[in-house]
Amino acid sequence: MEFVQNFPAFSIMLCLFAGIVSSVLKKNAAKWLNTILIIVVGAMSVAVLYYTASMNTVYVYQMGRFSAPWGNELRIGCLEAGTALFFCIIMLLSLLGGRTHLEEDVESSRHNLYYVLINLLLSSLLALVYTNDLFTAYVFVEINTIAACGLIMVRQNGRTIEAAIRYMIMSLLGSGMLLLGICMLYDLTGHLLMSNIHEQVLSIVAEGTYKVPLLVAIAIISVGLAIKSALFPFHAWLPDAYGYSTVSSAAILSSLVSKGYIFLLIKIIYRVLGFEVFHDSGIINVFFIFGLCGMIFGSFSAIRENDIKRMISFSSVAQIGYIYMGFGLGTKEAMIASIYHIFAHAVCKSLLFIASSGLTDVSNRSRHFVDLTGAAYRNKIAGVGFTVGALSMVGIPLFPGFISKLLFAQASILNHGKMLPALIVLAISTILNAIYFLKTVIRIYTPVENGRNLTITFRQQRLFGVTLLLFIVFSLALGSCSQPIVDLIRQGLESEIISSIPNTIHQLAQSLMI
Amino acid sequence: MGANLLCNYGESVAMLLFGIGFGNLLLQSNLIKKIIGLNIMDTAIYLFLAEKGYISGRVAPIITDGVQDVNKYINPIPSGLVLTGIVVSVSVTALMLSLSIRLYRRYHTLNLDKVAMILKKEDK
Amino acid sequence: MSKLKQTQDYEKTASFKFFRWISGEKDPYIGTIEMQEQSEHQVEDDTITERMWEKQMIIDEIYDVDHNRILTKFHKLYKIAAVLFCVALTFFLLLTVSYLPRTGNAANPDNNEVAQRYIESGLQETGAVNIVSGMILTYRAFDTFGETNALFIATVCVMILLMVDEKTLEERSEARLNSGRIKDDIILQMTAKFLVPFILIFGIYVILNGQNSPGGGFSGGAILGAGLILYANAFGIKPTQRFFNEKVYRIAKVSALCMYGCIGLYYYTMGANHLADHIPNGIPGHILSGGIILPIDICVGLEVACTMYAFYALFKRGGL
Amino acid sequence: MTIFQMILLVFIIVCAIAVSFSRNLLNSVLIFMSYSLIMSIIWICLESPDLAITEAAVGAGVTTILFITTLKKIHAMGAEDKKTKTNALEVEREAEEHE
Amino acid sequence: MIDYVLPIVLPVICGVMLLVLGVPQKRSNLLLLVSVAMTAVLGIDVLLLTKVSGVRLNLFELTHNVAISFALDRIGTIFYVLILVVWCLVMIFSFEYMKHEQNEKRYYGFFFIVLGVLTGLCFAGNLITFYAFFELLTLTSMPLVLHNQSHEAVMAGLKYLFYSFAGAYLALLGLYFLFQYGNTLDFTAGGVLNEQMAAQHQPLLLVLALLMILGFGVKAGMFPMHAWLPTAHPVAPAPASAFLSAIIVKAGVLALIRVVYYIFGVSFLRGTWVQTTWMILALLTVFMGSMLAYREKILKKRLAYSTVSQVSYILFGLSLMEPVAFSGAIYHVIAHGLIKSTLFLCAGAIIYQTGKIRVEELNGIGKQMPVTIWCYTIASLGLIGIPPTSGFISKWYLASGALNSGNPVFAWLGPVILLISALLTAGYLLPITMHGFFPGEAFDYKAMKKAEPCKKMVIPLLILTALSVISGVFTSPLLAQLQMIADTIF
Repeated sequence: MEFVQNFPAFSIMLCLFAGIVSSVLKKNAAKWLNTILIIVVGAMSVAVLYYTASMNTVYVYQMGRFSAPWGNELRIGCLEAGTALFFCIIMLLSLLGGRTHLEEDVESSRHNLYYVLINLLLSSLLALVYTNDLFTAYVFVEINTIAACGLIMVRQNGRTIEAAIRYMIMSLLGSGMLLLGICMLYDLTGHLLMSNIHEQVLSIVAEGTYKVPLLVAIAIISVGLAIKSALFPFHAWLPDAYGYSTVSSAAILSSLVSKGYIFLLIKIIYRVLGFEVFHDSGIINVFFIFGLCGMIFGSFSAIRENDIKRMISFSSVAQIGYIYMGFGLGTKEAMIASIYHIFAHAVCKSLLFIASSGLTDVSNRSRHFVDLTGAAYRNKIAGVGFTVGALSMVGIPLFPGFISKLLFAQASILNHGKMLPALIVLAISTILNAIYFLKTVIRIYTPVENGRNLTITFRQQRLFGVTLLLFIVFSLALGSCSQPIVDLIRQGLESEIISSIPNTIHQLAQSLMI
Repeated sequence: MGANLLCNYGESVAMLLFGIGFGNLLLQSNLIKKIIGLNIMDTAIYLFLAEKGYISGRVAPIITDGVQDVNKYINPIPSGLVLTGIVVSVSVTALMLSLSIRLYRRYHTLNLDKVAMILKKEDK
Repeated sequence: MSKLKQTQDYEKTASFKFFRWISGEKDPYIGTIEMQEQSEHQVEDDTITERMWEKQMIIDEIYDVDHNRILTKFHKLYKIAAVLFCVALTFFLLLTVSYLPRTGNAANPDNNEVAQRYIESGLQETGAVNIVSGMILTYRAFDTFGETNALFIATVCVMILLMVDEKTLEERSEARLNSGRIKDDIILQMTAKFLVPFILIFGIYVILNGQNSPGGGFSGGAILGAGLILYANAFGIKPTQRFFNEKVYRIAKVSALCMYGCIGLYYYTMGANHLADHIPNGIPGHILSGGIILPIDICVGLEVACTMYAFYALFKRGGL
Repeated sequence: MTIFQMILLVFIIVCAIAVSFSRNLLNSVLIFMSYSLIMSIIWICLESPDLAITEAAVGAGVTTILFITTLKKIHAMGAEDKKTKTNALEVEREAEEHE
Repeated sequence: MIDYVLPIVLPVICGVMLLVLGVPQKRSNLLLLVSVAMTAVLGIDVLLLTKVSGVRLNLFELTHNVAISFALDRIGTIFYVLILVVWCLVMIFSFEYMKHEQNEKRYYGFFFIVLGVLTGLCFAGNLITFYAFFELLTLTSMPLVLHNQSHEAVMAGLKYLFYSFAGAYLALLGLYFLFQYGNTLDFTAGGVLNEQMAAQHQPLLLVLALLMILGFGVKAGMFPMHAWLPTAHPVAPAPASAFLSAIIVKAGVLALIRVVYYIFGVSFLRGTWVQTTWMILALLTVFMGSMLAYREKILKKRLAYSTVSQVSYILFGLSLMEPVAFSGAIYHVIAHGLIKSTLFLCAGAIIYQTGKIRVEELNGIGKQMPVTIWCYTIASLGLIGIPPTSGFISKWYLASGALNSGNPVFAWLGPVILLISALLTAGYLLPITMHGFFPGEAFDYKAMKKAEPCKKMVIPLLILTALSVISGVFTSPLLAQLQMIADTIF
């Protein structure tokens, strides 16, 4: 048992500690504590990633004295570690980028509470990524939901309160269904750990007993997580929640929170049910259809929008549709494409949100297109950032969006039944993206004569500018040399599949051996 | 329809309650009623779990006079899960209630449709 | 003029449109996603006149259906869809139940080696007579810690929403005093004076006996909190603040949570790395038994009591 | 025993439906309180006393207190939808001093 | 490495510098800056062009088997030289012309960037790289279209964007499939299709071929999706529209050559319904474009329509899939590039000097600016196809290629339509000359004053005209090159 293997548990506990302590700290202390925490957790994730990727292992970390079927467990592979690292990076950048807005939107007596929320959110995300136990997953899903609600309503005006309430209602429906599904699975299998449930599920399927309950349980869990991650018909809460909350909250919500649920869904698909069982249930087609509808519908309503932030939020609906479309294709390639798209979309969307905040700053806080005219000249770095994000969303080569579309297309060609609709909708939604994003880009680069609005140079907002530059570099790196990342994802998924027919004793022995 | 619908009357009741709570959460226009519906939904799930843990003719899992026999006690796991769940649901309830207080202070109504209309007007 | 009419019909014909498209005069953008001029975006301000205006508006316009026919139609549709969805959901769930294993049957899949181990060797491994609290605090300790944090983060959110800073709090209570809205309900106070000590003692008992008898940190903490709430409700905030103000609250909560976290971290790492831990299990059935269960129960009880009271106080007057 | 349980279950469904259809918010909150109490009794019947205690303390106790405090805050202790102008003004003032 | 990357990167760097640097106070300083950059770029490009070797360079991998790679072959060289010549002449012209337009700096900057992107387009060694630069070309040439940000200019730019992206995504759809059906995506003469898979899925592949032809044909203004061209070209400033319809439209032609001759291969497509459809569309476009140009009254718009028809000459030549016609098509690329830029620059000179944009206003213009109108006349003679101009040679080859392609219908239908369209071309180009030089009695010579543009505008015109004539007289070296290319791909 090497010391590195403790790091996932340490990082989760550290985040919780930091959250608890921040509740009594002063504003700046909480800020610094949070920054240091995220950096430390990122470093730990790097170490774990290096360890797992170099030794190409997947190990199980038991939280406590008692081994697999009796106690809680974490399960760490290179995919989990990589995702954790990615989450840390995005969260750090989003916080840095939105800091000036945070000063204005949140009154100073509540700043430390904001950072409490952030820390606990990070811990819950890490737990969702690492855990090997369904009920732990449920508890941390609840923490995640409450923290997200707090992030929405921390900027307190009527709209955010209303948005937070809508968000809470929808996601409580979702978690209720998730909990019910978990209970059914427990009743059928008698276990709560993913690996053991998987064994039992395989035997149940083999015996053919409990067909209906298993199907309904799968359906309920999937629908619950789909509601929480704003799949198309359940996206009503999304535009307000993302559009009116403070910038870093919007960036974190759109790029991390929903992605955490989606990652949990991937874990459930692979580790709990097993990919074949999930594939044989009809849910996959439902995902496919709703994903396609989401891709089209989100883009259309984004075209209608006149408010830049709401436009970006609606494009999130479309992008989440892409991800679920990838699930629906039901091949491993498509799953890889979906995971890559999770990363790509996270980077670009947070970049877009932060850049758009920079643009609205220089057009006296109005988010309507007409007032944004020529904003890119008044705040150059924000204009460049927005353009990069937009081009990536449109799918111009050398940007991450293009790679993910390419992967989706290659994956969909392998599936002959769903090839045609997938490709056609892909093309249509890409053109729609092009329409509304490039329209915005043209609008912000259209000069205006009257210089009534203030202009912001790089010197006035160093932090903001540096953050945007980091974002741009990050997305370019993700888009231009995506090969290692795709390989990492493939390796991680294969380890999931291999170890998805485990026996606990063997795992215990392995974890002892290491 | 399977055979066990009437034997599992407890679970059936739990599911009915779940449906009722779900309906309240979706349909009630008043926020307080929505929150009550949410609570009903959660308790329904807990009832389901507790029914699942129950084994007829056995007693609560508190070891009395040192007998440690499986055939004496019921399954302790569901009780533990429900214990965890109740606390989570009470915290969520408190959060929703405070949100509704704030909403009322701002818009003087707890009816989300009316709030939506007010927001429409604000946009105009 | 007839000629004019002809041109108008001609512009409607397909051939005209086709020719416009051929000669490239048809523009797919005109009128579709053209960037129209919008009205200025108005910043919302929370003045009282604004509020009154809204209030008036609700009373006047929202209630009459004619102004927003589409919205109401949409709502009808939504309600129908929701009802159908709920009915379908309930039906499917009942269907599932009808296929589930029988209740109370000892041969069900969920009565497996896990439950067996908990019951048969739980006492030796955890030192807890009450298997349930033994299970949630040792076997599944991580869940429980997460759940405590859920409670904590809920408190934080409620604080963000309802906390008002000290100064306004003070002057508001002054105003309360002057306006004579001070609590003096003799019956309530006598009852409370009689009842509160028992409630508190019972709560403490439940907490301390968590490992031996039903109850434990959560229920005991809730009972303590209920006692505090009753006291505050009867005698008003001021007397309560003599022994339970914000300072005490912060110290108690943070220390309890940190304590819990430290115990948990120690327990996880020791267990995961297969090192021996040094917390004795004690004699089953005694107060001082159950290894880490008793301290954790105390921490949890403290935290829950603080949280419950904090909820009440924040709801009541926006501050502890 | 089972007869008793069945009666309780029927009663609990009745409570749930009554909560959904009662006009007055205070009534529905009180009905919900009784609902939780019945739920705790059912859990005693199901041989899980921990749940019974916790539900009685948390569900029936604290949650109900919170509900009622909220109702006081939103002036819904009376009938729901008839708030007079004066009441409204008072609301304004209170809201002002809260902000 | 360096000889491929530098010509692409250097203009882009110059353009970006121009965009981000502060504008100098005096206009002459800006011009000095631009001209220095221009000479540097041209010098380095020519230098590297002499020593460039045909070897393939794989820059880096996007994902597995998707690489950014460059390789310069003869076709690319021909296009590249044409681009360089027209680019620098148009640049010189715009020094004077842009005086009466706003924010020149942005204009010059994007002009440089477009040159870089076009260079990449010519150097691209596989379809992915080509597609990347194709998209970038659309994005970077759009600012030239919506240069003066009037409402109609913006709408025209959006229209251009919409059509180009729609076409590019049609092509992308085909590209997705080619990952499966092609051995590789590197351009190799004669096609890269995997034989037995191609044999199995021939119908699908034919549909794909049609999709890609349509998609890339959008840039070349082919019939179903040509509508952006007459909208977008006139609204741009005259030098920009000259460059647009002389060069950027040719990017679509290059794309079609790459797809048809280097990806699918002649042997796969010849004689299929795809070829027939393509021919029909091309001929339709030829005829329709000249008709529309004939009834158009605004000069620049008339020229844009004529671009639609003339580029479809090239497409028709390519669609015959026959060596002689192929040489004719490439020859017409060069001829039309030179001539059409001349014509647009003349229109620009007229607008700059007199501000007249409609044809009927141009009465007696020849007396005012004789040199310009002479250039215009010679160029239009070339476009009509009067010997000894380059247009004559290209059309001759096109017609003869059509005749000895064994196709029963198009062997005679093609030349006929080409002839009719040539007459129409004469009909819509020459009246300006005639009325310009012989305004008739009603015209009063008193009011008329000399309005010859200054040297910076005249010299590029003269050079371009001379080039169009010369390339019509000394044809043998170029034809030899074309012969070699044809040998490789047929």
